[in-house]
Amino acid sequence: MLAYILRRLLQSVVVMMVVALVSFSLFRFVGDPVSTMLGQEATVADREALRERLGLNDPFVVQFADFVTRAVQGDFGISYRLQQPVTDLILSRLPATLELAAISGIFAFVLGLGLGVYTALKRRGWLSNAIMTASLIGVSLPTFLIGVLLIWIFAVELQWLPSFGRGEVVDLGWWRTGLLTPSGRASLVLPAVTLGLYQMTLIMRLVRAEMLEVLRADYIKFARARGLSDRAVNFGHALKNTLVPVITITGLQLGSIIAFAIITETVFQWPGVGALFINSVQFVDVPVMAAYLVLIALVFVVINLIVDLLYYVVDPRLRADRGAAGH
Amino acid sequence: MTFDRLPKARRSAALLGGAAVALALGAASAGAETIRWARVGDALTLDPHAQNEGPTHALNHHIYETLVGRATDGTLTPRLATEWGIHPDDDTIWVFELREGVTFHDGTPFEADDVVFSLERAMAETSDMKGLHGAVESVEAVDEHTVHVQMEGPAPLYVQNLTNTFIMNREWAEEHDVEEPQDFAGGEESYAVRNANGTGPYTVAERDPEVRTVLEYFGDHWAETPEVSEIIYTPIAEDATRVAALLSGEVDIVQDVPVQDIQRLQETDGITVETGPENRVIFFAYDMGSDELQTANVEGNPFADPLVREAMHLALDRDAIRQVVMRGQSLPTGVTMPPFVNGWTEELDEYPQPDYERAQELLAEAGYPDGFEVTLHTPNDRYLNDEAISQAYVGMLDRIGIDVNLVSQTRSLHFPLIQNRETDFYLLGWGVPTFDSQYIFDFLVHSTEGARGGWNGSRYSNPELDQKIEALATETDLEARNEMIAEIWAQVQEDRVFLPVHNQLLAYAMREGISLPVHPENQPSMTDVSFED
Amino acid sequence: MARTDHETAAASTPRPPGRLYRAWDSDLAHAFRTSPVALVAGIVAVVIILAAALAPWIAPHDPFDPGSLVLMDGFTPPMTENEFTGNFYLLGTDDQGRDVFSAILYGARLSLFVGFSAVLFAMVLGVTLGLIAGYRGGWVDSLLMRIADVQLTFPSILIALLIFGVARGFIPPGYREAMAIWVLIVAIGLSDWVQYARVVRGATMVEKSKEYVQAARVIGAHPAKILARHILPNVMGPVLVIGTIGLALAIIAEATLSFLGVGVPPTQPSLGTLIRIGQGFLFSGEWWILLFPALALLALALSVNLLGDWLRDALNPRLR
Amino acid sequence: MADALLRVEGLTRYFDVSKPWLNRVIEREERQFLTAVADVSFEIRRGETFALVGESGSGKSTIAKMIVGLLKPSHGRILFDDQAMTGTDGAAMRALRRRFQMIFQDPFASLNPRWHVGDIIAEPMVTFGLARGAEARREVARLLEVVGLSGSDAAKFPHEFSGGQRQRIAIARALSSRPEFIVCDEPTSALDVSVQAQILNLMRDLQDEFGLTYLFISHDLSVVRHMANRIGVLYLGRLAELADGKGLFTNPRHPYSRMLLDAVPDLEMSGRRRKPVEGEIPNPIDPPPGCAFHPRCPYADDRCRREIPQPVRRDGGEVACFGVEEGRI
Amino acid sequence: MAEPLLSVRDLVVEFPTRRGTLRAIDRISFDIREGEVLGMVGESGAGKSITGNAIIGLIEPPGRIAGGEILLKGTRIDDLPPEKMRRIRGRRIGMVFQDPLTSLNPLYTVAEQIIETIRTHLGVSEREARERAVALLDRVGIPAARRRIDDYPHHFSGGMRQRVVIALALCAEPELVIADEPTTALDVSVQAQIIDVLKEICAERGAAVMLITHDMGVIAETADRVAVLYAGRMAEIGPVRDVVQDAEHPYTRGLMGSIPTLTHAHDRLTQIPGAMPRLDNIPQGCAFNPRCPEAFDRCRVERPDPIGRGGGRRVACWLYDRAGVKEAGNG
Repeated sequence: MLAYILRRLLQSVVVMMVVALVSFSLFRFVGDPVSTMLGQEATVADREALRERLGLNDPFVVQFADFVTRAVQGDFGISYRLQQPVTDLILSRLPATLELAAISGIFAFVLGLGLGVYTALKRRGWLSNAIMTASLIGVSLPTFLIGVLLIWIFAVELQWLPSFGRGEVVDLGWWRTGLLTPSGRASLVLPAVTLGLYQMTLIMRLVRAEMLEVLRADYIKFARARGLSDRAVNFGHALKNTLVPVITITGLQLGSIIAFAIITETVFQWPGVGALFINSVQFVDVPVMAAYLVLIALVFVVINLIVDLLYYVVDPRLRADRGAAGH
Repeated sequence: MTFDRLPKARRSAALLGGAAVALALGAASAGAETIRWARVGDALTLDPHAQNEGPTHALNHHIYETLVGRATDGTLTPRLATEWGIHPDDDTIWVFELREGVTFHDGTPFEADDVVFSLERAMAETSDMKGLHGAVESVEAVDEHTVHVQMEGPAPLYVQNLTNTFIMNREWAEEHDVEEPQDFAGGEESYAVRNANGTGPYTVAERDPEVRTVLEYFGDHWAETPEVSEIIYTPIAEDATRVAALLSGEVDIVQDVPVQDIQRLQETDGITVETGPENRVIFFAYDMGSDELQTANVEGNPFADPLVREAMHLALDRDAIRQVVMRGQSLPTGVTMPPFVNGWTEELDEYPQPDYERAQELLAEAGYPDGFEVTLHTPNDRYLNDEAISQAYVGMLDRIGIDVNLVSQTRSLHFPLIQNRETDFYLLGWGVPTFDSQYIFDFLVHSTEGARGGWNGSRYSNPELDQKIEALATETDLEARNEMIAEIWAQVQEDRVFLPVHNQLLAYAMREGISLPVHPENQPSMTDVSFED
Repeated sequence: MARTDHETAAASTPRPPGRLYRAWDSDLAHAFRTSPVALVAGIVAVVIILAAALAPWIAPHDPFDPGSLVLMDGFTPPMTENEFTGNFYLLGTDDQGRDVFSAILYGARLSLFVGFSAVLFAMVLGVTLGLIAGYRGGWVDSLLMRIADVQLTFPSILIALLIFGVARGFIPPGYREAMAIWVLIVAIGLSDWVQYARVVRGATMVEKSKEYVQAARVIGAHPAKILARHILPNVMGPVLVIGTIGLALAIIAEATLSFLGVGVPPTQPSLGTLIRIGQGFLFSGEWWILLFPALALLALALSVNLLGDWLRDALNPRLR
Repeated sequence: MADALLRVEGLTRYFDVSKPWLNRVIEREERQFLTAVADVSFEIRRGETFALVGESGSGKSTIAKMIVGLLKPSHGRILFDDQAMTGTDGAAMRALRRRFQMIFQDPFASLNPRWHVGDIIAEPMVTFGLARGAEARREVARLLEVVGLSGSDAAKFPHEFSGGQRQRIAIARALSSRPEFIVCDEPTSALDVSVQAQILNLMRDLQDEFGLTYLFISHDLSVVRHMANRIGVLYLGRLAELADGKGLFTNPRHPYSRMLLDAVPDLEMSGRRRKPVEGEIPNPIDPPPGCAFHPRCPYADDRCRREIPQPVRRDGGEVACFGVEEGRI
Repeated sequence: MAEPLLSVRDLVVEFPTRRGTLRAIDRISFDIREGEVLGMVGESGAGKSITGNAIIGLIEPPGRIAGGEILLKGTRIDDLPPEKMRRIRGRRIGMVFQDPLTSLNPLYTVAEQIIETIRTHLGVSEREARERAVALLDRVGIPAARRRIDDYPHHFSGGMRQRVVIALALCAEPELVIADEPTTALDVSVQAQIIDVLKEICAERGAAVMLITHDMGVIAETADRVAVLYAGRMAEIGPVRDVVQDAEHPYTRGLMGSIPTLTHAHDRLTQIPGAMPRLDNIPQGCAFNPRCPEAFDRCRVERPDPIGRGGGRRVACWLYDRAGVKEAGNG
């Protein structure tokens, strides 16, 4: 177990280094930060001087080494655009993204699980088919369009929900939450649905497919043959076994929720790290972009680790500690 | 069923229950109004000298003040300076008489020393404003309310450069270690980025960059009390979302209204739109100086041929662009200069009607009967409908046989192409903060050398003209100077250095009952907001 | 048709059924014929794909030819004559005076081209690497799968964005426009190969241990031949399913990238670009500029998704 | 011996089943090896059927795979017609490969479902360049008839055939390179008894017709009894007993052989009361010390628990048992 | 004679497919008496397992019972509502499946699975259910049952798992156990152990066993009576000794002859030509007629129903029809 975690951690470090390297080397191509940092009156000499100050003229290796050295200390430098320490910026934006991701993740998981189980158990029902077809609409339109359409319907026409922002927020230490105010919760609805719709569809389909497989397993048949109630068979046995593979995929989905938040946050002006990233891309705010990518990688790595551990908890077959060998 | 979507305005929530309610209560609310103001982007920093950029200045104008201001008609207005002028004895010195009885938000009185400090700070190496103060040699406080600015030579228009140079408090800056604008290489955040101590009409109550900024009226401000007592400023990047926020009543004023939505918004009950020209001209430019183009499929440089340039002018249907692409929200022009600018004349502003046949003849005459191929670079997120304008022109050029590849990209990729001379043909918009033609000549017309010609992507080089441009800087005889400007423009127009398209119209949409005039530099002040019954 | 009689006559004499007939009579084809959802989705997909493929012949205008556009035709509502030019357009025109109907056909053509190519690219890459990883095992497998892990760390949209950035750096300025569409294909394809590789790797590991592969190894067949001739045909089922759904995803991904400001040139709009442009007219009254392309994309993606879905179930013997 | 077609000498194969390196370091575990085959020697004479019997984990399939080259031995040699098969490569190996073939257990998995039957059967002959084109098609048709199918079946796909027919196709494929030696890995264990009889009869007929030599691997003693001239009994990777067909069934020497015979259900209903078999096969990763069978052996003594018995010649066969060696059994 | 424990009358099971409806079971009738072991043999596809599944009401849809009836102690159970049928499954009819590796839910301990089953049917306390489970595991031969009961299935070897499965099938004390190929997946040396355990424990508790297998040897050793199925139809049923040693149906005879034996080596095995027909291609008349060495015209036209042969034997073959054209065999 310990070895397992250690191995995953080692792997994670390698992954993080690769991600850092890849993302860092890519920034040279997204544009010239200097030209956007200076006003239009700036001269060639001004630009050159700024370039020099920023160390952009240093050899790549030096820049990268510098970046990594500071990054491991949690220092990603100063945002070119907003002139604040990137770490602070990201930390202040992270709660918004995490809350959005968490809520839409929960939305996607709960609904996906419920509908997936339903459509698996009632495979031939018309309602199942309707759900299956309708859910595909969520993956057949680009997220940004879904977001805009939701705004149009629920904010402009019906005026039920806010069209942008987080509503009123409450500071809990450094964590700024919108979950504690009615407007904060209302503001969360549309973005969370937009973001979660795609994942919900994936999870629902996955749950359905896995559940159908599991329902055909011998142990399910045997459970029925023992006269266990449908409830016990479907939910006690089938669902639990379905969850094992679903956990892995769902975990990965959570990671991509955070990444896909880029689009949702842009559409809903949600003050999270995704919107920060997109603004940074436009401005070639390299420190923020680098930090964001490393953060995303970190989130993925952490989620992967948690998923692996969950796997361990759920599936006794992986707990080799009690060893089949002895018997 | 309507959900309470307005709690953001905590301090005056009652007033915001609905515009109708507020209006019904009438003028009783004057002086205690909250305005929820949205535009596409946020101010990047509160440090007034760190970024020379429109939205940043626009917000800072509410917090800090400049010596002179710019009225919505483009004229200079007194702010912290009540009077200014060139020293009667020395035409290299500018004299500023300062307003008395002004205090900073922390209560410190405003003095000449603060001006000296602020101008010096704006000239610092890490300042983004230093380009506007390149001709300043030194600044001196003559007495508590008089400042002398010593120029390197005669600088008749220097005061025009001051409309965005904000005045800070020396003690406050020293106390917080922000005597100079932040150096990015430093690795530490500067205190001035998120904190401010100005003399402006509003103080910063809350600042969450790119999310929300709350400004409250500064009771000790010297000027008349504005009707708006609180500003909630929210950037909303997405066009559709921003318009939606206004339609759903979540904001009161929306800047940067997409042109296609203007008409519809005007027709919407409860919403008004105010439009006005921006001090910015949109034009195409081409590399007419190089021997070879980088992207053309023909040898030599077709743009170097005046006949080709003329043909291209004749192919541009500005009225159609105005009509369709800009939905009427532009002023087509024949000169690369907004009407506010000193040097603008109606004659220059005239533009030819498109004549595709003639254009084709000209091309054939120039030796390109079958046209040629070239790449046009356009930004897609900088000016109103920038991409669509370029696209429309691509279609028009196609009609005379010039086959254009359109490359549309974000501003951070587009502008370096011009600065680094990596594009043959591009779209650019040029704002003129000094409201004088010299600013245009310096950056766009003068050959690239030293501080001049930085944006001369046309590679236009006319030594004679260069000399005249340089002379403009020191010519104090305004009449003679204006004559020179006219001469330069005549040459520029004759050589067709640019292919001007139009001046943008700005549009501010707001809920009915509010009025806010359009500011030519797109820097509206909420002190100008008035509420009607 | 006149041939019917002849065919009936031929069918009455016993002869080995032809390939076509066998395909028609196969369980898969039957399942397809009897599933209303699959049938409708199939017809819709075929109609759109055909219409897109034949766009140059059936579209009334060429929206990719900027010279043929009349700016004054802009914003003509559907089924109405333009107030200035008097031109008539079935689905109206957009802000450039482009015929929306033609633009949809051409846009769908481009989207499908990008989608198909990206899927093909991802498929070839993923299947090849998956086959090698699954067959060779050992360190080759570990290496490839770790690369896949790292790649999974980055969500596809980010990868595509980054590839775009790189391409911009590497491709000389004069060629960038011409290459844009290929860059897009590579970007979408590269962000997508992992799932093919994983599926194929798993299936290959299963097939590899099957006895027909061992039989080929016993006679000393070359591994490349075993992979290509024996294993590949047997792992293609799930690959095709992923490919089908991948096609829908690629088309959507292209639209999303276009929203983020990278994508095909605006003078040659894909379906996604049309939507991105049309989105700006949601509140301006020109609803047709958004509605029709969005409906076209929805119909295309939905039908392809439904087909993929159906194929997944139909190919799963355990769900029969 | 001159007439030995295949000789196996000291054949050993282990698999590395260790945990990953880091786990071993932290949990302080040794590397673990699973010894699937340990020091097995036998020879197969030209024209005979040699059978290997054993339960799961006995190593019989591993031996088969090593002989046909699907696995490399860890130690030991395999000589085919006196040519070493390990370490031989290129043309010589190719020539050798043509001479042996394999028939697999699962007729559903051993035929590529995407190939026409004709292509499946032709593959070995095409690979070895024995025939191609029309000639190959004729040969395929002939082979199909040889195994009792029709020449026109070549155009069909495997799924159109029943299990028994598929096994016939597999046999036709095995014959297509005109081999001398065929390894049959449980060829009938997936078939129904009536079909099994057909296949076993067919294999016998083919053996007579083509002078084939079989290595016949099975867990079913009655099938082995029916087919084999000589039999090797495997237990946990080692040869327990090597005997001729009759001898093993009339007079089994090794206690494990006896036990296996006892476990076969009595179809004759002779009323013989079988001795209940004790215990299960130990985990091959962690086999018992000494004779691997000792925990289940009623005759085991201290020596059996300590030492590994080596094969000893008895009655023309070999037995690896101290009990037999010492005359206790 | 006392009422049989289980009585299957003219059972028909059909599977609709697009090419028509397949009759997997075609008018099968048999009884199981209390406490007896009925063997059911046949080759794959003969319908053995479907019969077992039909009895406990677990035919996979779209398959369905299309005719006949199943009576448990005189009460029809084939048309019971699902909930009532559920109460019979496990409680009155237990079931053992072929593969012990997949029959147990890998995510639950053995204890959890047994206790769940006991408590579902027997309304006893958790503690008592656990005690019963331990006792049962002990009885089926799990060493150190009290300790091992909290292990997960993967901690057990194949043979041990099958013992657990048997314990599960028996834990609610059913009157009938249907064992579907219980030893096929096991090693030879373990097979006998499992059969012994199953037989003994059922005998102890007076439970009848329906033993489904393709292995005639197992039947010969274990069953009291044996039913031979062919292509979904009953070919022959009778006391095991009679059927094994003196088969009457030509198919049974061929089947017995094709089994190699330990005692003497034949040069060739008797073989039945051809293969069992697919369900969509069952010949007219007797399903066996194309392969039957003794088939005559009637066999190709008319389907024989089982004919009583005395001594509890019934054979579905026209050879034994007294009214038939040809008097043959030993009738």
